[in-house]
Order: sequence, then C-alpha cells, then structure tokens
Amino acid sequence: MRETIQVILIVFLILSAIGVSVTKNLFMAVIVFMGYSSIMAVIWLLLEAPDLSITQAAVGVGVDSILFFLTLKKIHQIKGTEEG
Amino acid sequence: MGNLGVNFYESASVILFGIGFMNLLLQKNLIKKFIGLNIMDTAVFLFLAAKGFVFGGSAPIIVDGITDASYYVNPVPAGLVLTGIVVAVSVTAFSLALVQRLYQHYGSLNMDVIMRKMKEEEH
Amino acid sequence: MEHINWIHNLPFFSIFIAMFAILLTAMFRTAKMAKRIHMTMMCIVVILSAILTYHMAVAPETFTFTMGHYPAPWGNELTAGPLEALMALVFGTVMLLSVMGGWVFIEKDVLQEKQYLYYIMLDAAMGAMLALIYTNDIFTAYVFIEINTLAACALVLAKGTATAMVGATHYLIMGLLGSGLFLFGVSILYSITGHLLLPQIGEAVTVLAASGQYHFALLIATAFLFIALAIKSGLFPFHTWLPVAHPIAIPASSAILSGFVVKGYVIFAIKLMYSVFSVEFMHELGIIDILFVFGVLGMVFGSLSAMRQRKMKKILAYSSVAQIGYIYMGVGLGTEIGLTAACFHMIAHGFTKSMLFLCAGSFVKQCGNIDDMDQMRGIAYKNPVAGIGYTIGAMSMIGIPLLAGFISKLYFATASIFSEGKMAASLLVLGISMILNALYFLPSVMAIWTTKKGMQEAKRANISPWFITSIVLLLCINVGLGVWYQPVIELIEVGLQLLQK
Amino acid sequence: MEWRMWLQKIKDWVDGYTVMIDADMYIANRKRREKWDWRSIIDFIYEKDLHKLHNTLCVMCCVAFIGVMLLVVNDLPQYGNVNNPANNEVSVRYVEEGLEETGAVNLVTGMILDYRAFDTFAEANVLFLSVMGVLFLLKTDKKNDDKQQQMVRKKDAEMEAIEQKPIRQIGAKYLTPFILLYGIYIVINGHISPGGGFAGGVIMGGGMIFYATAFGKEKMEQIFTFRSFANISVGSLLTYFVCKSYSFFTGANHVGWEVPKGVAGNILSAGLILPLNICVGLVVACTMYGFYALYTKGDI
Repeated sequence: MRETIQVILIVFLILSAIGVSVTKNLFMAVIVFMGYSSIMAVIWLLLEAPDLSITQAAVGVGVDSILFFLTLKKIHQIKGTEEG
Repeated sequence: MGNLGVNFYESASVILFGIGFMNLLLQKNLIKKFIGLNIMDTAVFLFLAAKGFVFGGSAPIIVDGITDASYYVNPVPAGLVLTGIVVAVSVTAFSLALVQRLYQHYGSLNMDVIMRKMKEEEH
Repeated sequence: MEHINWIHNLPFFSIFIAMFAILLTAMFRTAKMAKRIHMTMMCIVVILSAILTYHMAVAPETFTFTMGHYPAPWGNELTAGPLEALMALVFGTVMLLSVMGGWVFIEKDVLQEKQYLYYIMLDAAMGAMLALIYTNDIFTAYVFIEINTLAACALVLAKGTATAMVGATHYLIMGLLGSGLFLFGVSILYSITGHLLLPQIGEAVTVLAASGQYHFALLIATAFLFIALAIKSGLFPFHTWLPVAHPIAIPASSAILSGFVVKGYVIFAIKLMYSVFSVEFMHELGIIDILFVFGVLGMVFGSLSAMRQRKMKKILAYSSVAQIGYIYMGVGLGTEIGLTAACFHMIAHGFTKSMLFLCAGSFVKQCGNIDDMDQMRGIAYKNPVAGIGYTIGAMSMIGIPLLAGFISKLYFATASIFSEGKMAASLLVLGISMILNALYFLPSVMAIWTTKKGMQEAKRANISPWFITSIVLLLCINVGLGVWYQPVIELIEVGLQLLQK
Repeated sequence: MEWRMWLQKIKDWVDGYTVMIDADMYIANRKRREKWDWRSIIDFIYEKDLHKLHNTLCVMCCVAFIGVMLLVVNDLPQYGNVNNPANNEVSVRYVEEGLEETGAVNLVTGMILDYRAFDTFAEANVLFLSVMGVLFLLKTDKKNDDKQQQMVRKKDAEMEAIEQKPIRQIGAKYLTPFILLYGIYIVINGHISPGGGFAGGVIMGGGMIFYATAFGKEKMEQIFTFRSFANISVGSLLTYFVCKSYSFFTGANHVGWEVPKGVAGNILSAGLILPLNICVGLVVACTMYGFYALYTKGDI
C-alpha cells in the first residue's frame, strides 16, 4: 500500500515540476511550485523524517511562495501575463 | 537495470535534478530560472534523505527508551537536509531581491533583453 | 585545567573572531565603527595566522581540533598544517592590504548608510575563507561555500549600479549551479562511504577503489565535486561569469574577489585530492588529466581574449582566468613539484592581482569612471604610485626575474619537465602563454606611460595615504617573495608531504 | 588590399630594416581590430536566431546528464536495506548514545545542535547574511529615493488606505496568537517532538507576515521596527555564538564545566539544546519577517 502511495506522489512531483517549466503564465508557475513543495512535504513524511516535513511545509509553501508573489507584485505581473 | 526499480526515490530525484537544471539553462525569464534552481535543490535533498531511509525504521525520535539502532532511520541525512532547506530559502530570497532591482532598472525579466540593454547603455 | 595547547586553538580562534566581527558590526551599524572593527579583526587574524605559520615552520605538524566533545567521525573537526597556515596568512594579508588600499573607493562608491553592510560582507568572506581552508568536514565546507557565494555576490553588487546587478546575477546563477552540483557530489559520496569527514571518506574510498565496488558512482561523485569547484573558481570552460562580474565591482572588492575568494576553492580541491582521493586514484579516474587539459586551454584562451579587450579592468579579469588556468595546470601535472608551483603561484597571483586591480581602479576613478585604455594615455605621470604599482605588477605577471611571478613560472617549468606524459604539452603552452601574457599586459603599460599628441592633460589624482602604503607594501611583498622565496617553497613542500599522509 | 600591405611588411622584415612603428599607431591599430570583436559574433547568433541550436544542445546535454545520473543510481546501494554503507558506526552511535550524550529525545535536533553544531552556526550565519544582502539591495530610505520609487510608494499608500481586508483582518486578529503559540511550541519542544528551531522559526515568521499583511505597516511598526529586528537577531546569534564557542573550546581541550543534561523528556533537559533552539528560532523568525518587510515596503 505504502509503495503505491509513494509512486503516485513521485509521479505528481515530476508532473508538477514539468508543469512549472511549461506554463507561460508566471502566476500559475508559482502556484504549481507551491503544489510541488506541499507534495515534497508529504514525501518527507513517508521517508520517516518529520522535522523535514514541518520545515518544508512551512518554508516551501509558506515563505517561498510569499516571496515569489511579492516579487511578481513588484514586477506588476500579478495579472500573470508573460512579459517580453 | 534492477536497481532503478528499487531506488525509485533516487531516480525520481535525478529526473527532478535534470528538469531543474534544464529550467535553469533554458528559461529566459529570471523568475522561472530561480524556480528551476529551487527544484534542483529540493531534488538533491530528496536524494540525500532517501539514502537515509531504512525499511522498518521509524522516525528518529526515541520512543519509550528503545535505543537500538535497527528501530530507527539514519538521522544524519535528515539533519543535513534541514540545513539545506533553510540555505535554499535564504539564497532564493537574495536572488529574488536581485531580480527586483534588475526589473526596476531594465524593465524586463528576459536575460537576453537585459544583456542587450546593458550593452547599449555601455556605448 | 591541564595543559591547553594554545597553538592548536589558533584556527578555531581565527574563524570565530571573523564570525564575531560580523555580529559586532551588525550591532553598531555605523560605517566608522564597521571599518574599525573590520581592521582590528583583520589584524588579529593575520597575527594569529603568522604565529601559526611560524610555529609550523619551526616544528611542522598537522593537528586536528575537534569541535565539541565528540571525537573524529561524530563531531566536526578542523585540521591545520603548514600549507593551510601559510595560505591563511597570505589571504589575510591580501585582504588587509586590499581593503586598506580600497577605503577611498568604498567611501565614494558605496552609499553612506550601507557601508556597514559592505564591511559585514567582507568579514563573512574572510570567515568563510578561513573555514574553507581549515575545515575537515565536507558538509561544513558546503555551508561555508554558500556563505562565500552570498558574500562575494554582495561584494560584486556593492556599487549599486545596474551593470553591477547584471554581473551579480551571472555570478549568483553560476555559483548556485556550482554549489548544487557540489551538494549532489557530497550526497553520492555520503551514500557510498557513509562518512562526512575527509580522512574517514579517504579510508572508505581506498577500500572501495581496491574492491572496485560502486566504481561508477565514485567516479561520478568525484567528477561532480571537481566540476563544482572548477565552476566556482572560474576554470576555463566555466569562466564566463568571471569577466562579467569582477571588472564591475569596486576596486577593493574586485581585488579581493580575484585575489583570494577564487583561490579558496582551489585549496579545497587540493585538500580533496590529497587527503580524500589519493593522487594515484585520481590518475586512474583520469580527472587529473582533464584538469590539466582545462588548465592549459584556460591559459591560452584567457590570454587570447585578454588581448582583445579595450577596458583595463576586463584585461585584468581575463588575465585572472588565465592565471587560474596556470594553477589548475600545476594541479593537473599531478606531481609534488607541480603542486608546489601551483600553491606558490596562488600566493604570487594573490598579491600581484590585488595590486593591479587597486591601481586600475584608481586610474578609472581618475579619468571619471570611464574604463577605456584610450582615455588613459599618459595618466601614470599624474598618478605615479598607481603607475609604478601597475607596471611592476604587470612585470611580475609576465615573469620578470626578481619578482614573485618569475619564481612561480620557474617552478612551473621545472614541474613540467619532471612530469612524464605531459612534458611537451605543458612546456609548449607555458612558453606560448608567457608571450601572450606580455602581449596583453604591455599595451596597457605602454598606454599609461605614453601621452597621445592631441589629448588634453589628465587631472592630478587625489591619492589617500592609505592607498600609497598598501601599494608600497604590496610591492615590497612582491619583490620580497621574488628574492626570498626559499622559506616559502620549503613550507609549501613540507605542508604537501604532511597533507599526503 | 590588406594582403598586399602584409606582403610589403614581410619584404621589409626580410630585407632587415625594421620600421619603427610609433606608439600611437600601435595603440590605434588595436582600435581598428575592434570591428570583428567576439561580442559582434554573439549578436550575430541572436539575430540569425541560431540560439535554437543552443537550446537543442542544452537539452541534449541535460538528457545525457540525466542518463549518466540514472546509471549512477543504478550502481548505488539499495534503497532502504539495513546494511547500507550509510548506516555505519557513525549513525549507530548517534542513535544509541544520542539520548544520554545530548539528552535530546529528537535525535535529529540532538545531532544538529550538539554533534555537528558548527554547521548549524554557519547555517544561522547564512540566514543573517542573506537578510543583510537583501537589506543591501532593497533598503530605500524616504529621504533620497528617486522619482520612480516615490511614485510606487504613493500608489502603495493609496492602495493600502482604500483596500478593505475584512477577512484578513478578522482572521489575523483571532488566528495570529495561535500561529505564534504553535511556532513557540515547536521551538520549545524541539528536542522532544519533531520540529526544532528552524521549523518553529519559520512558522513564527509566517504568523508575523500574516499579521503584517492584514494590518499594514503602521500597526506593525509599533511592535516591530528595524531596531528590534537587529537587536533580536544579533542578540540571539550572539548567545548562540557564546554558548557554542564555550562548548567547542571546553570540548576540544577537555576542560571546563559540563552543562547538566537533566532528565530526558521534560522541557528543561538536554543541556544547551533548548537555549540554542530558541536562538535559532528567533533568528529564523526575524529573517523571514525581514524578507517580507523588505520586499513590500523597502524597510523593516
């Protein structure tokens, strides 16, 4: 049972990594990257490393995304159009 | 090819490293470059933590006094990755601040456009 | 309190004093206090390293200092030998003199309220450099490489202009790529050897090399480590960030960047090569030959592109790429003499290149921040100290006798004679690159000493006394190294033998 | 006509009388060679859109890179079996003697803050330096910033005034105390339950960011100004520095007073680990909030 969950999570991980590099829209890329970090937090749990999952959840989803969104706001791209 | 099936965490982390590496090289947009860099870092941490896992081992928190090594997972990679995650965040914050300053002056995130504008300003 | 061996505590003290200076400056947050704290810290560190080097010269030994209560494979460790002590002393003096010479530029270029941040980055670069030299643990080396990248990136963008930002982005992306690869190499190495401390990894690697188990993984892990260190030290194929980042920084930081930040990684590569993967194993893997080839290519292409440049600082940056090629060629020869030549060249290049960058900086400032050789015709008459410094620095790089550069070229020549397969290639390239060195340095020396007919006179430069003292001191050290090189060479040789065991 | 001039030069050279080129001429010649400088070639590549070749080359090198890495993974020890080289006497000692040597129930925190404390000290310095770097880049004081920043600042102020944030304000008013409490719980119980200085610090930083987004700059400035930021982070880094240099010095020279480990399991145990965890938590919290504040209003 545990094996299947791990394989599904890894497939989602790789799909979201590819998704980040394919999307034209910056705003969407950051949101998919948030998903990537939360999947990562769950994987740390399955790898029996609870410290890492708390840190990854707080850091990956919490702080990293806030920094990216603020940079996008500063770059007036919050509308998400790919700028030249 | 037997080990690839067993070491599926390591192969996933290698593929993620490749994706992040490709992002870093090919993306024109600076923000996408730094997201690719983040993916590369998390891939290395996944590789390191997966190497510490032991079947049948539980989290390295001692439960009612059992201190026999075979009960627990190897704590060393978990410690290293904890340091690594926070290093990755602080470096991302520094690079995003750099991106903002570049945008303020050059008005674009595309590295080639920035290089061309810089050369024009030089002459 | 039984007998504490104070000599063994010196590496620990110097690293922690450098780190303490960061906190102290962050407490006061004023430019004046920051400068004073930085200068006192640098003097203390240089004195401590001098005592350690003197002790090592008298009674050479390698000692390990376990950080904390737990012995070798469990806790962190610092090792110090004659080579490390000498390098700490050399880099301390290079840093001290370039900051002393660069005060004028720091005050002018960096914003007033942000100068204490600049000094914090200088302390961090020094602390990270000392830790990189002394550490015996590969993961501590990774964290301090990160500190080095952040501090050097902040030094590059100290001027705050847009081109500095572009240079800093180039530097940051290549640097983070390098440290990502380094961490990947460390994790593969950890997964097959199980240790993080260099001597323990060394034992495990010798066992693995003998048994041939995990051979491919070991090959790729060493390849990753050395590619990462090559990227960060600006070896030829990965050098694209160096000519973009170094010329744009202010003279003090570009002197420090190419003076010793770039060389810390080479020293760690030598430590890796000697104490972890023995030289024979490196030969068997073939990594030494690849380093040799990249070094040789770096020497030639660095000099070729330096000849093409119009801007004086760009010439110096490309010449740094060429000299890094020299050092890696010395390392790539694989013999003991090759390494002594490489270490001596690191010392000689550190002193000469920081002097050259300081003089170039004062020339650029004198003719109104336009960095073009055509504008600088006959500027040396108005700025004699920088003129003499630049000329003698160029002579030392070309390899005129009685100067430090000549001795390192001499030792490179002897080293290449004694290396078996690579003698022809290295001697040929050594000759060619010496000519190329002359070809790209002489036009700039000629430009600053000959006035053009139709050009108006350059303004007289206001030179601070500190700038003069630092240039004069660097000159004396250069000539001193050129003449009394014997003790330094002996110390390096003893250090390398001790490092090998 | 270029080659004829060269021919003449060779003839002169062969005849043996060397033409003394004037220094200006020599320097000037270098200027003429400027036109086919390498940089023009690079522009040529961009115009001719050859960088598609560059992209395919990069993709090929990345795919080859992944292939080599997959071969390495194939050669690596098996995932998860007990007698991997990584589970050697180093990790066995961390697990077996970890409890009584460091007194920490959570072995990872024990390893980070006691066995390999030098890495964590360097780690806290990386955090501190990154805030100083961002301060270097983004700090703009109101006195001398140029027209464009003033316009941005004015636009933000207007947006702030009219923007209604009922959900965030009510949410922040009731939730932030619990977020901070949760963060403090994780930091304090770092050596007993999973978590520790880093995780708890980030959560506390996140709570402060949440409060700052809801109530804006003025309210936050009453509580948390740049002076308090600097004092807290430098103070906690200093306590970390003093504690660790004491324990390194005494450990290395086998001297000095041993910090009592206390009874494993309750909060005031595990020697120095609790104060160190609190210091690291404070540094991380201030850094995360510092990043947010510098990104939004250019000053903490």
